[in-house]
Amino acid sequence: MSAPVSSRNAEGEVVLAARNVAKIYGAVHALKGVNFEIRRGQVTTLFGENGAGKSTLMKILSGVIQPTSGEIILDGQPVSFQNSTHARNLGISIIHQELSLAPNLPVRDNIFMGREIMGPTGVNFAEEERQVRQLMADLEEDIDPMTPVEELRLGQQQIVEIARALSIDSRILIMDEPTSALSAAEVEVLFKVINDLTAKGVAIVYISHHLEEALQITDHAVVLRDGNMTAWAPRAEIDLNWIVRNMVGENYDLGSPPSGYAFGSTALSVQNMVMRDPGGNDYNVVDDLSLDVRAGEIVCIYGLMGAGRSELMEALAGRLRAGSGRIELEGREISGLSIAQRISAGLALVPEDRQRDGLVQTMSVGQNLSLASIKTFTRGLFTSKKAEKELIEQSIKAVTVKTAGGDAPIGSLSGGNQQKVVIGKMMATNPKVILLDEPSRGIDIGAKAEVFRLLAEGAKQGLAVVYTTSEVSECLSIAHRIIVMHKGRISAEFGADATKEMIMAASGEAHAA
Amino acid sequence: MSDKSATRSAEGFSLIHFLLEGRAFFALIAIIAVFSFLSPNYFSTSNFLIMASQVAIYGFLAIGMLLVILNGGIDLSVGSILALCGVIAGWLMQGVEIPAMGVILYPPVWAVVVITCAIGALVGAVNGVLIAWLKVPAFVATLGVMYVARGIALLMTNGLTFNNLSGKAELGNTGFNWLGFNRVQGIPISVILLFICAIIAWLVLSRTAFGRWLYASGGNERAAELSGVPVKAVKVTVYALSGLMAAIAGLVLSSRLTSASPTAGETYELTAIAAVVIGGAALTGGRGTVLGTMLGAFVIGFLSAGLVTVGVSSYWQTVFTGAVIVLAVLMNSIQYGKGKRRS
Amino acid sequence: MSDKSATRSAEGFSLIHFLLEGRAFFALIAIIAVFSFLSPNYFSTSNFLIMASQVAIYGFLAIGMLLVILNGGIDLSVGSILALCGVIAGWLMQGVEIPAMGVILYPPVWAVVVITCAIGALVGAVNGVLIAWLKVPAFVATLGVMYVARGIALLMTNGLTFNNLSGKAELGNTGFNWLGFNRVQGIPISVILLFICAIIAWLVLSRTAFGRWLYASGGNERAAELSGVPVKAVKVTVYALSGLMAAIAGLVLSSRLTSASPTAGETYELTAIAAVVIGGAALTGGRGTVLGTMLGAFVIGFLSAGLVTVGVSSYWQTVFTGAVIVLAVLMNSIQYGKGKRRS
Amino acid sequence: ANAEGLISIIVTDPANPYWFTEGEVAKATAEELGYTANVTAHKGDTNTESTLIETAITNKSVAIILDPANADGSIGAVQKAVDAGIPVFLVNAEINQEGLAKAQLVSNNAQGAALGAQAWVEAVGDTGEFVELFGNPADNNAATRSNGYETVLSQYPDLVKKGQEVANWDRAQGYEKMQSLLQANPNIMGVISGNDEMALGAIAALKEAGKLANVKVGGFDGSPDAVEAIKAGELAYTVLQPVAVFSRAAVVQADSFLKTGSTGVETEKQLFDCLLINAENVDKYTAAFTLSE
Ligand SMILES: Nc1ncnc2c1ncn2[C@@H]1O[C@H](COP(=O)(O)OP(=O)(O)OP(=O)(O)O)[C@@H](O)[C@H]1O
Ligand SMILES: Nc1ncnc2c1ncn2[C@@H]1O[C@H](COP(=O)(O)OP(=O)(O)OP(=O)(O)O)[C@@H](O)[C@H]1O
Ligand SMILES: O[C@@H]1[C@H](O)[C@H](O)CO[C@H]1O
Ligand SMILES: [Mg+2]
Ligand SMILES: [Mg+2]
Repeated sequence: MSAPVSSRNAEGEVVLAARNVAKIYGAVHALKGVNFEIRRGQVTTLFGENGAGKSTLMKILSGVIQPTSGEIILDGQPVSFQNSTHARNLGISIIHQELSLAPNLPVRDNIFMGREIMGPTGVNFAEEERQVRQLMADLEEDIDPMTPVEELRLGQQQIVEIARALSIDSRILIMDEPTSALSAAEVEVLFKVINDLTAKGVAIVYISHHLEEALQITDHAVVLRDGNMTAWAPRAEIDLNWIVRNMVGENYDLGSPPSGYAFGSTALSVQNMVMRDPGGNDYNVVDDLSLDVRAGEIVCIYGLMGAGRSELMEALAGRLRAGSGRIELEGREISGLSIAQRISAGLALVPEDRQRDGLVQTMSVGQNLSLASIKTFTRGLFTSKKAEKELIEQSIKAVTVKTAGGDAPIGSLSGGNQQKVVIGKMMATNPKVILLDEPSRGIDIGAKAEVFRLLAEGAKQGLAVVYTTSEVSECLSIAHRIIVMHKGRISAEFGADATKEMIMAASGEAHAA
Repeated sequence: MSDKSATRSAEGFSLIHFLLEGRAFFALIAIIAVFSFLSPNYFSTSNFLIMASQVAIYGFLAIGMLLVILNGGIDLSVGSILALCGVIAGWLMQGVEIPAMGVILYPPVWAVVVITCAIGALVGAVNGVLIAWLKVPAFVATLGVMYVARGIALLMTNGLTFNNLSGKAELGNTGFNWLGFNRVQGIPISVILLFICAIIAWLVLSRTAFGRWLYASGGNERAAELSGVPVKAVKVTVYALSGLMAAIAGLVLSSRLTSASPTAGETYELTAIAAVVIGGAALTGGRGTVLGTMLGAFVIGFLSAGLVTVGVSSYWQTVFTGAVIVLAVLMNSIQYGKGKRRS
Repeated sequence: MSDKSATRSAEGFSLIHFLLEGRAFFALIAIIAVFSFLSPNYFSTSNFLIMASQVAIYGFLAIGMLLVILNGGIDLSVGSILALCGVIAGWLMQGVEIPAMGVILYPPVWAVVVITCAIGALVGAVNGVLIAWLKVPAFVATLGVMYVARGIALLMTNGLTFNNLSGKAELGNTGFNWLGFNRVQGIPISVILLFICAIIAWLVLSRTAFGRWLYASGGNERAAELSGVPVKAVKVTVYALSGLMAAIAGLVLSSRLTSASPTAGETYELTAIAAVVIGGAALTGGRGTVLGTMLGAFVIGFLSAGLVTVGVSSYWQTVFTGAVIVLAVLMNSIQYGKGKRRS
Repeated sequence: ANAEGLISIIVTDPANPYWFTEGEVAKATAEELGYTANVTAHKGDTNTESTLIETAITNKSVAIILDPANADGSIGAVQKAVDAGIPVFLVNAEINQEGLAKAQLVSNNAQGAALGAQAWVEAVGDTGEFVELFGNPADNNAATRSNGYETVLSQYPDLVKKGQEVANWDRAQGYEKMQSLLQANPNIMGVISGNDEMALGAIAALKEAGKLANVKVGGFDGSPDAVEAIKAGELAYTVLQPVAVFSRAAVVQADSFLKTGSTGVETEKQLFDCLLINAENVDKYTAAFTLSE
């Protein structure tokens, strides 16, 4: 992966700025008087821990929400956006962190909804379709404009979000974690597009928890911490350490494989698993795959989008049924067991999409944390409030959730803290094998390090850990073993001493780099 | 080998797909076949036209209901709005006394129709405002309006039925019967009108920005709003249109019976919802077509007419209606079941 | 300065919050106050007990409906199940002829009660299976079962009513009247039974794993499933419980009327849903309490009894009922409206 | 004026002119006699009926005038009022138990049905096919009338009944059922209906099919709309139920009972004969459900 060095000059006039912007939600001060500038033709990256206020600031700058106090200056004039359409008409568009697509509609309709191209007999569908094809070609994606969005996988849906923002032709483009579900190759393409845009004078704000990736295109970096701006610097002055220092106030390290103990016996064994595409297509998403994981061992599964990692994970957890093959947990065949039975047998899954599969939005933080282990605090017929409270407090501490307490609504947490709740929920079941599908998606570097520390500690106690990731650096942290998946098969297997290049070559993305 | 099996399964799939897509259509064919076999009088143009004109009333309501359901809502008030609008038409046809001027006004039929439709749309818009602006869940808002509209209809007539909607030549307000009684080329006006409404609804849904907005806000309201779709206005419009369709149904029904009763249309909302759902629409919003809905309405109408024609007892009619609703939708959910990641 | 205003608004907020949380309670107080003022006969223990026993019927249905709604569903069939169960109880009390043996069996009252409850739960479980396993949307499945159960009830009696549920001493099946007529310490049995059911429901919801599962699958079914919640079994159980509650309501009602009619309970499902929603539950699932639902049922019951007591015309009663439903829920949505991310 | 106390009047559903008149006449009579009166409706639901009875008790009514919802199902409710010491007077429909209500005043449905059937045969003739519209089966009157028709019509072997449909006393249902019946039986000459509302629905369907000239329709009730239809030549006849008469009588008997301890009439069940209205005497129809002599 050759980092495209930014060729842009350091200065550009400020097109959009926030002055002393504060946002208060009830008791939460999401932003405490932030000053922030966006420059013409430049990429401003915004870093910060989960819950630092990045998305909140971006929503304010794009008219989605209104600030509690402070001013927004557009081209030197104070403005007040009534709503996102108003901001869009003034040339500002945004890619939201959480997908905002209508799943029932085709790609074309999602991209042009609310901005129809009108012809003499109603909407000019042909022209819209033509433009979508062009956008997809620019993004080097093979997505048909008429495919319903629900049939796309997550990464492709994110591409649609990006395409929609690009189709608007705005002067200011805000991207709030646009790449959390994209492959490295797709990210490369996106960066090319970003470079084209900045060359045309478009101002871009870019938010990502993939720090190295973001460093490739940044012109200015801004760091937010607890609703305050803590640092600002041009590209020349920043490096990874600078970001991390300002974000979390300390150096970070994703850790190294825990050592000093012997692995136990085989905890999880997968033999010749085959699974057809659950979407009804005619290929195997998991294709004759075998894998053994021993107690205390940490295995990382790396792969591109669509490699079949999620299907493998879901089949292991019991949500999807594999077509054939054996799954053994500590020597016991579990293929026939339900999800609940597998959990009590000691196999737990932290799913990929926390909003859809991880959290119950109507419940509190505590109820979410205790949901998978109700039996442990049930005494006879009834649950014990006291025992539940203990379990919740313990979990909050164990996974370091930043929350007002167990009674806080789950929606009041930032994305990363919500992710920690999902992990905490499954850890509370005392699993022997824990599967984590992209556990670092959308969580900040500090949180990531904590998650990995947690997994490493678990492993030392004899927990078998299997996690997937799309970031090579995360493979090279705590994993004892790295498995690369490609089209449903294991295409390579490495020890902890592998290099980035080896891994990426095996994943089939070498050509893109 | 894998290629071959791919082709085979793709074919098999598409046949099943076709059968499922057209399940309302096949249900209709099955119903027609069974009753034609059971009764010599069922299979005839004249019977189909009569049944079609019976279907029309539910058909109007179902078109309005489809819009509401596509938008992710539900409208329980259509039966009451139907009654209220019929009663208002009846009241206008009887002549409106203006005490201040000491005269009785007899509005011409076109004015009666326009006023009635406007009131239907207005009541519908009240639903819309409650739902879109005041955030009352659709089920509850329209349940409330269902009671209130029914109560007002009863109060307006003091419970009685308005008769004599035919008007009088000397008052210049004849012609109301036209809707319910006349035929063009042998086809009842109400059927033609249903056809026109269906075509318009289809055009609106498939060809206009409004149609896309409606589907989009039914699919993901937040996303639609963030994309600049005026979701609130769309919602209010959708419920107003549903009210309008109920008003049209009310006009046709009272024209047909030449009388307007405040108790008309009770439980018609359930039939309309059933038609929409049998026609393949999802109650969660965003999915459904006008063609499906029309087929759904015809399935229900032809079934119940057939049961009467062959002389099945009214109790069995109830049982069959319930069974058909569940069966039709059962096939429906098999359809949506596939393609989703599900265990 | 900014801190100060924050504190102030927080205080103001909590007062409003309290009023809204207790809105069903306040609505009830307001209703009692108004009608006590308007009629000298309203405010008396005996009237309250009578009204409470009237509320009981809807109360049973509302408890079942609450479970269903918390789980993210809806049950339109409860009115029909009520009628079907009443009729079955009536049929059993009349004696079941066993042609093969040439005898007529008179099951004792306890057996009648058990069989009836079991059948109610079974019909409810059919709903549950259709919804959980066959993926029919709840609205449609229960709509279908509503028709089918009603039809069966009508077929069983041929449209007529079973009377003489009192049984005969010589047949050993007396005692059926006890449910509807007796009192303990002056309190009608039905009210006591409602109270017991409410307590059990409250315990189940707040203190058992099943209760937590129910809320969780109503809030996010996929997440619940991945957390090991047996979502399908929970769903079937929930609908079975709703059927059971409908059976209890049917027993109490037919005991009270000493007769069982197949047309009983029409539109009661709407009243039950209204009670649940007035009581603060969200139709989207996952939110709601037993206490709120009970208050909701009492609001509706005390309102309609009050309107009759002061002699309001039945048309105005309809209007008021609708208005109260919307108003109560309007306050409800104001509550949920706050705290949501909205532009 | 309300020195005499409250009379609670409970009818089925004032949205039908028949019951509307029932309630209004009773109310007017009660007020004329110095009572206050309160009209409510149970809509055919025995539970609602029981609730209304309980409210009447709570309101300390001195008497209850009730159109019972169900011959069997209303017994419990009447019992409740009687237990509370309130005399009950039933109008229009009976309950299947005597000795509970102070009086049961109903039209002589059997006599009325025979009267109607004879008029029907006169209009249609003694040969041909016909169909029947049947009222709400939960109401005894539906079966009584149907049986009455049957008794007369079965004496004419050449009159063939081709179909019978339940239309629940309702006009819109009468319309739809008639349309389907017409399709199944295109050659019918007559329709006999359990009440006027269903008959009027059938007339609309026949009109629409262009068959009204050949098919004779007979009704039952004597409602104002039916009388209009007779005047217009669309309805052959209707059988007037003297609802205005017995509603008034019920209140008068209640008043007598309250003042003297006796209704002044010997029997509990009192049948009021029905009258035929056809083109000849239709001009004597002076007010709703009233035929002047
Ligand atoms: N609608 C809301 N109500 C209450 N609190 C909110 C709301 N929206 C955001 N917050 C809070 O504001 C803070 C900032 O949240 P924000 O989403 O901006 O964080 P972020 O920096 O984007 O984090 P992440 O990296 O996880 O996306 C968090 O503490 C969050 O809990
Ligand atoms: N052989 C294949 N040919 C075409 N598409 C494929 C193939 N294998 C998988 N896919 C697509 O990729 C999807 C599998 O994606 P899955 O989510 O399992 O991948 P993943 O490795 O977990 O990546 P993600 O990070 O997106 O979860 C399938 O549903 C299918 O749409
Ligand atoms: O006798 C009455 C009338 O016929 C009315 O039309 C319907 O209900 C019956 O009880
Ligand atoms: Mg964010
Ligand atoms: Mg995945």
